[in-house]
Amino acid sequence: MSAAPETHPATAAAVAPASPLLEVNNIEVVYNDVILVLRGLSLSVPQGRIVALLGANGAGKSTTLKAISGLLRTEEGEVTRGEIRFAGERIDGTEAHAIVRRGIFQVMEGRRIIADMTCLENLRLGAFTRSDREVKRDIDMVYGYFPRLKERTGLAGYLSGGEQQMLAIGRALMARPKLILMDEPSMGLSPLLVKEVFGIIRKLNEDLGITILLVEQNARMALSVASYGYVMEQGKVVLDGTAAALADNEDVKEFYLGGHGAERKSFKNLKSYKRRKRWL
Amino acid sequence: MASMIPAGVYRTSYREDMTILATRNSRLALWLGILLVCATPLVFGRYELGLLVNIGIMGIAALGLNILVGFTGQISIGHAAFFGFGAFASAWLHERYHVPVALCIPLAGLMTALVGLVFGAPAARLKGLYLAIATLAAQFILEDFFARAQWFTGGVAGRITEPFEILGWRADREETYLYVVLAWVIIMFVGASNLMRTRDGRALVAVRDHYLSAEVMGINLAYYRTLSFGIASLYAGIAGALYAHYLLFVSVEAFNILLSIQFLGMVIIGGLGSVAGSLMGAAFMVLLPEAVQALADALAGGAVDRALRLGNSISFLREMAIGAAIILFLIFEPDGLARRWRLIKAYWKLYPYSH
Amino acid sequence: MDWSLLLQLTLNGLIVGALYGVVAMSFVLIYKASQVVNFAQGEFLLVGAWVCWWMLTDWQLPFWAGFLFTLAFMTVFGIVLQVVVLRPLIGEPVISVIMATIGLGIFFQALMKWIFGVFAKPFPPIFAVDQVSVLGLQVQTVYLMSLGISVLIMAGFAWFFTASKHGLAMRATAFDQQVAQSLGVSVPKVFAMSWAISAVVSSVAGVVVGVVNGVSSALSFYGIKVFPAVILGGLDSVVGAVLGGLIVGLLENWAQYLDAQWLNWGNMYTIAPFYALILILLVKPYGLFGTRNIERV
Amino acid sequence: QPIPVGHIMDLSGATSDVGTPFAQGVNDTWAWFNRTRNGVSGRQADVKAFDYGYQAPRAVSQYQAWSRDRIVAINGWGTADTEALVRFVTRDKIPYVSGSYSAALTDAGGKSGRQGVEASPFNFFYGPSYSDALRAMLIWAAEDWKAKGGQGRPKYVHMGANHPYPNSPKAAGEALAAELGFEVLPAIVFALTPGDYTSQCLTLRSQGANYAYLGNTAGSNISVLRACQTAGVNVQFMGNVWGMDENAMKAAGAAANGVVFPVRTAAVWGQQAPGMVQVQAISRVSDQAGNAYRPVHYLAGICSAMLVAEAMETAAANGGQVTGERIRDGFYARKDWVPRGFEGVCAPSNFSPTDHRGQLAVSIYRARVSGDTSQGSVAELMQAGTMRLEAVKTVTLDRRADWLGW
Amino acid sequence: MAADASPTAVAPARPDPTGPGRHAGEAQGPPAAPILAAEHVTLRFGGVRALTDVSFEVRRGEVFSIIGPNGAGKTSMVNCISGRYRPTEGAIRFDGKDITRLPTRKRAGIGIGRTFQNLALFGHMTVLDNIMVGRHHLLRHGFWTGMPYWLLGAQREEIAHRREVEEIIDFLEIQHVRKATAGTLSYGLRKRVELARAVALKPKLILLDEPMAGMNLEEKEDMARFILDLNEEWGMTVLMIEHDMGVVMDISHRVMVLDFGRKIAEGTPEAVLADPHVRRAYLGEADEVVHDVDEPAVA
Ligand SMILES: Nc1ncnc2c1ncn2[C@@H]1O[C@H](COP(=O)(O)OP(=O)(O)OP(=O)(O)O)[C@@H](O)[C@H]1O
Ligand SMILES: Nc1ncnc2c1ncn2[C@@H]1O[C@H](COP(=O)(O)OP(=O)(O)OP(=O)(O)O)[C@@H](O)[C@H]1O
Ligand SMILES: [Mg+2]
Ligand SMILES: [Mg+2]
Repeated sequence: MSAAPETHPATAAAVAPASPLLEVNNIEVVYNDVILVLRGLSLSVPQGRIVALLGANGAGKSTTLKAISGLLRTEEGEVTRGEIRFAGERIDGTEAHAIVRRGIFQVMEGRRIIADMTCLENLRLGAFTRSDREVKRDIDMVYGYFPRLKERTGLAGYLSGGEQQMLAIGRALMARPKLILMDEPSMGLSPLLVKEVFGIIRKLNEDLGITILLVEQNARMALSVASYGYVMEQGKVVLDGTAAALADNEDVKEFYLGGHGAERKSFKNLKSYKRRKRWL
Repeated sequence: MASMIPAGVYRTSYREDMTILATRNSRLALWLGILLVCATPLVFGRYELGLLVNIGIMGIAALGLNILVGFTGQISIGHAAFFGFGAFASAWLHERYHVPVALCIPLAGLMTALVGLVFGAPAARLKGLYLAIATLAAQFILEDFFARAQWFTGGVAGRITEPFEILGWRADREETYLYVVLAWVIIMFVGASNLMRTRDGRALVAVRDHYLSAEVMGINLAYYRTLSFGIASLYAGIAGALYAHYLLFVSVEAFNILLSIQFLGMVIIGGLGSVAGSLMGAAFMVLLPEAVQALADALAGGAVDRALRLGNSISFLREMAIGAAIILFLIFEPDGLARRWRLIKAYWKLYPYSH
Repeated sequence: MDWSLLLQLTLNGLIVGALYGVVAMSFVLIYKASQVVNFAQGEFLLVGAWVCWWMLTDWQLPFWAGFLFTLAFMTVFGIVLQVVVLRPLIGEPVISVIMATIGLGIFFQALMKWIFGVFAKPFPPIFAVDQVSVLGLQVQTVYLMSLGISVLIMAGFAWFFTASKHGLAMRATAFDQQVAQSLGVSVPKVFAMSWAISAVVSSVAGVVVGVVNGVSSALSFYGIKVFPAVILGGLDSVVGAVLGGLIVGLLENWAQYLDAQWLNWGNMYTIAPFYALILILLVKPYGLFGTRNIERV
Repeated sequence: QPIPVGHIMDLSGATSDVGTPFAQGVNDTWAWFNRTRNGVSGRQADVKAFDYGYQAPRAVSQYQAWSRDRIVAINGWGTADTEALVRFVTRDKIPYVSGSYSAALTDAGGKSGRQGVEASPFNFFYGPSYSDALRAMLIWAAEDWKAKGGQGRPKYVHMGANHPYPNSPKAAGEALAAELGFEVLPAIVFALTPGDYTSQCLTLRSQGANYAYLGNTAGSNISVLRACQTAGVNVQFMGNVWGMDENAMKAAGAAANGVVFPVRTAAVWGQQAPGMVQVQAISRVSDQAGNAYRPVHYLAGICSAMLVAEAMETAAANGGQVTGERIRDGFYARKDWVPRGFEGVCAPSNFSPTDHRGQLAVSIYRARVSGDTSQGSVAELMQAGTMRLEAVKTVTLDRRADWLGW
Repeated sequence: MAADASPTAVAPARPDPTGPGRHAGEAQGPPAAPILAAEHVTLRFGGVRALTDVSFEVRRGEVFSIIGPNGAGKTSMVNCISGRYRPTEGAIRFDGKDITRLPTRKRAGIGIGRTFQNLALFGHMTVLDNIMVGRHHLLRHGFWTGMPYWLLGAQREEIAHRREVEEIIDFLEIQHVRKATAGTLSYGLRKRVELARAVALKPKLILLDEPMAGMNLEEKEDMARFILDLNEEWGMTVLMIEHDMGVVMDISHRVMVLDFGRKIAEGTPEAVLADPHVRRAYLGEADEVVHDVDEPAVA
């Protein structure tokens, strides 16, 4: 399952045989002491790569990310079994803010910007753990990626959905992390921006060498930037492989990419029966 | 909370699915509980009965506050003032218009509800803690009114009230008054449970959880925010009236901000948004000082007392214990007694397979 | 019209109001970091006053030394409180934390009585000249000191919340603890910081009140008394807190004037701020300077 | 077999500053009484002391707890709780000697016909009622005004919180003041808690009042005295029984200098009197070393407790049952009743089934403070003479029927 | 797809008289007045112009989509319709009546329901209660008659509505979470519950703000099916904001494009997509999705 991922042509920058930066071994997550959400999930993210995590609603993708970033505990959730290692050290059980200091930054689902602060203040907060003097330059870098944000001087809460998403990603960049956990970065973005965001993700990875674990519903896009992918279903990894291999998988095509080969099913004429997934 | 309903419960109609108590056992337990309370005068003395009466009265008031705080999400730090208003109103109705006490109680509730609506009016515009502190203003303004409205409250000297009487049956001792309070507790708690499963109850919670989308669902925010004050005051008023005819004397001093804070404590300790929790919270707040006192009495003159030379400071220790108990409670049981109760029930349901 | 009385009352209102402003600021600080209304603020003030009194009488320290010791003590006090009581409550609903502060209030009220007794105790004379005449009004010197301190504190806060990154972190924590954590902010540290600062600031007020009236358990009533001030100014505004304090001070005194000159109702002094509070809130639901909630869907 | 007696006290609540010495006096007295007089006719009094923190509901619930113990009499405390319990003690026939001296409690037969006053046949207290004490001080003030050669009508003002206790003598005081030729100014309200009362003092000054009654308890009175000193107000303050004592003098410092107030006992600590021997013996119950200073409330506590004790003895005399009713009758048994052995300390009381105004003679004292009071204990300050209590005058009021219950 | 592209041809195909839709029949007959019309709507927030002079009409029974770049003013437009915002200028007509100044809460009653871009469920209520809140304006028993539940008919009413709500639940396939607390559901399920809640209002016009966001293909397919069913079988007019061009192309009859608060195009999906301005501003040139759309999709 956690076989060493093969190099994918899409991430040419990360050719070197990568050691796993992040390793999740057989974890179990329970919410409120009763609701078992992850049941023995394992995955590994090699240094310098982009790894995609796909799965249906409620499969536990967000939960996985929160388990890694330590935010789980703010939601009455707990890792009850297994271990999580970052750069060889165990981080399960570490406080969320300490994990950020180690270089893992999560872009949370649903944007979660600080509504009663301005864009600029939000960005500055992204750099909270940094003490170097380059914060200002990085703010300009973010504005470079998302020029729209510069024009919005009011409170972030009044931004449109997409603008808030840009701000959330920009805020992650400000932290200069080693590993970014992205929870559905393309949600609510226009097609143009989706492409841009994925371009940025690729650039972050190539230019800054940031490793990325990407949770995405836009599987087509995700697999186009990732080198390796996992598919989750009900708290377990049910399928994994290189991005290319996944993109070729019949089930993935059927349920995540849509259509076989070049043809796309129309949303208009859906069959009411569903084909059974083979991995279940 | 679907997981709390034991496996093997099947319902065949919506009507069954919508009952307040999900299982036959819990219904049975409730009837048994009521019967037990009815039987207490046979075994308990006036002290214990007095505590029960107090728990019942405070429980009704706390339930009202819970409707406001727990269900509608509006904090009030002025509940004691409405409680007091109910007490004075009932006394006044009886003295001025010779309304029978049995009738005074619901009427006082209604009068208080009206006053609550007036003071709840800012709720239509104010949010969160701003509203909370506006209610604090209501507390002080009403207290001031009590102190100067001679005609209504008897002024600062207070007013003497008559015992409860219906069809020649007088309830002027704990043994008898307990039944009056019990009847009201049942009426008010069943009413609240019903409220929560009908249109207006849901609207109150919706306003709390997401008022913007509640509005889109056709819910009139101002109306419901104000209404919840009205309902809370209705409960406070009835509880206050019951209190007045229990103590047989009402005076402004009893209805100060401390009592308001205690009500808030009952609601939080019982469990926000839990009907049954309100009663548990009231019981906790009424019994806690008594328990600490009992402990102090047990210690007094004993070895610990002599070793630490506690003497008079035992009363400070008692106060500290009350403060500490509240804090510890919140730390270890932040969701309130109601949740603990559910867990215990779940445990027994699954017994012996609980682990 | 008794103009000189009005003038003196106005002046008195400003002076007392500045003191309310100091306590109000310490309220606002905790609110800004955690959205918690601290019902134990009055007890913080009380603890500070007693500690300083103890230093000055039993230890016979000079005022400045006792005062500095008090500030240091209150810092530790705030941090310890946070670690023992508030840290376990992180992530719980705000109202639980508010209730916990009520518990704290009860606890420290009793503890102080236990340690220091129930009698009011006077502070030793502190300033060579303990009152000065300002525009014909005799003013306690210590009030002038508190005026100066409050201006300093206010400026410090204003800078802290807009320019410093820790100030930003505090606001972020108040807005959403989970997000703050995801940004690397240590929520417990932010809380510890805000409780410590708040305890220190309110102890300044405690010492001042103590010097004027003597120390007794009832000083904690100031904790409730500044509520109107905090709300008038807007719960999350430092400047608002100070202005709110001044306004309440003025209102009390003007109400007293009205009462004494014409109404003779007797109670206007205590009750007027609350009427004003409701009226102002009806016009400005977030106080004078409070930020309104963002309502966007 | 011990006789259960209740004691409701405030050691931790809002009035604990005066409640503590009073309760101490009561408790010490009972302990002493049991030890040296061997209780009531050989039966020990089992005193159940309960600190209710000045919260009336707690007093009520405690009262119910005691009913299980069949207590026969109660030493009580505050106005609110005393009045809340009137009906109960009347119903249960339990004599109740409170620390609240509200005149409304004196109308034992309920014959005064005043609104809101009902019969309280089981309520007693040791000392003049709040109203009578104020009346006495007003009479003194009228003389004082003449003696000082004051010009025109003196101005009188009532000050205090809008609460039962400070308000209790307000109407009576203002009525008599008008009768005596005072100009009665609008009352000034200040809360029961300490605070900055400069504005009240400025008002007082601008009104030009000459005599002001301080109706609150010590804590807030201190604030007023200090603020008025700073504001330079020149008024003769008259304190309430509970409004001034040695602890308050220490806390207020020079600001308390000159305040007059009623003292319920015939002597204060440190003065010579036949009964002082017993008082010192009682004091040693809680202070073996014997160097504590006992403020006026402590002595009042002794006398209050002794009234109950002797009434119980009367009830038990000749092998009688110690019941509530018989104890009540014990209060009517003596004329000019001074507890045995407390001559010169406890002032004489007279109770009758219709009139519970035990004392109509009011001793007025003046507080004298010269110098810094912040260092040193009350005992030391009194010893050194930095603080002194000065007897001014004793006014004896007529037992006017129209003042009953008012 | 191309064959049935003409909106008028597609509009409510099979009104199902037995279907639960209340308004199923209304869309038949001669082309009636538009159900919704925005007339020169302008919306400003201080200096920000969220909408500038936007006019459009939604016909009875159609699926109408609004697309446009982020921050173009789509949500603001929906907010104007649902009453959250009041246009600075211009008017909004619904069913022939001017509703520009109608209070938000009254719009549920006249038949406007909506979902939200950022989830707006009642987090602490069960899914069932959430949906029952949707029935609010259809229920009559207030607290007065609700407290004595059994006596004055509140129970009967509750049961009747509960029955209808269960139908909605079955239809949206969320039976398994009926009693779960809404706040603990995963994102996708919450969106579905939100839809159920909006449907429970029995709206004539349902406003959907990015209903497919955060869903995978399979779930989008489900959602598309629900929307189509609502439109065709329950007879609801649908106004939808969506960024997934595949969905927009396939299920909408007409599309309007907003950019910087202005309307830049309106028409059939194909016509709009062909507009070079739209391609540039919204899709970016040479977009793969566009390629997909150009090819006929397999049925
Ligand atoms: N705080 C919580 N308490 C209880 N259960 C939770 C909580 N958060 C998530 N869950 C449950 O855990 C499961 C997985 O949720 P998660 O949010 O991880 O899914 P996801 O894969 O991210 O789905 P989506 O694509 O919809 O975002 C869901 O069934 C959800 O109901
Ligand atoms: N209440 C408000 N106050 C101030 N500005 C606002 C407010 N609401 C919206 N805006 C601004 O109006 C513009 C349009 O916002 P809107 O939410 O309508 O965009 P949108 O088209 O829905 O974008 P997206 O696809 O990203 O959701 C944005 O620039 C936003 O910042
Ligand atoms: Mg997710
Ligand atoms: Mg939008």
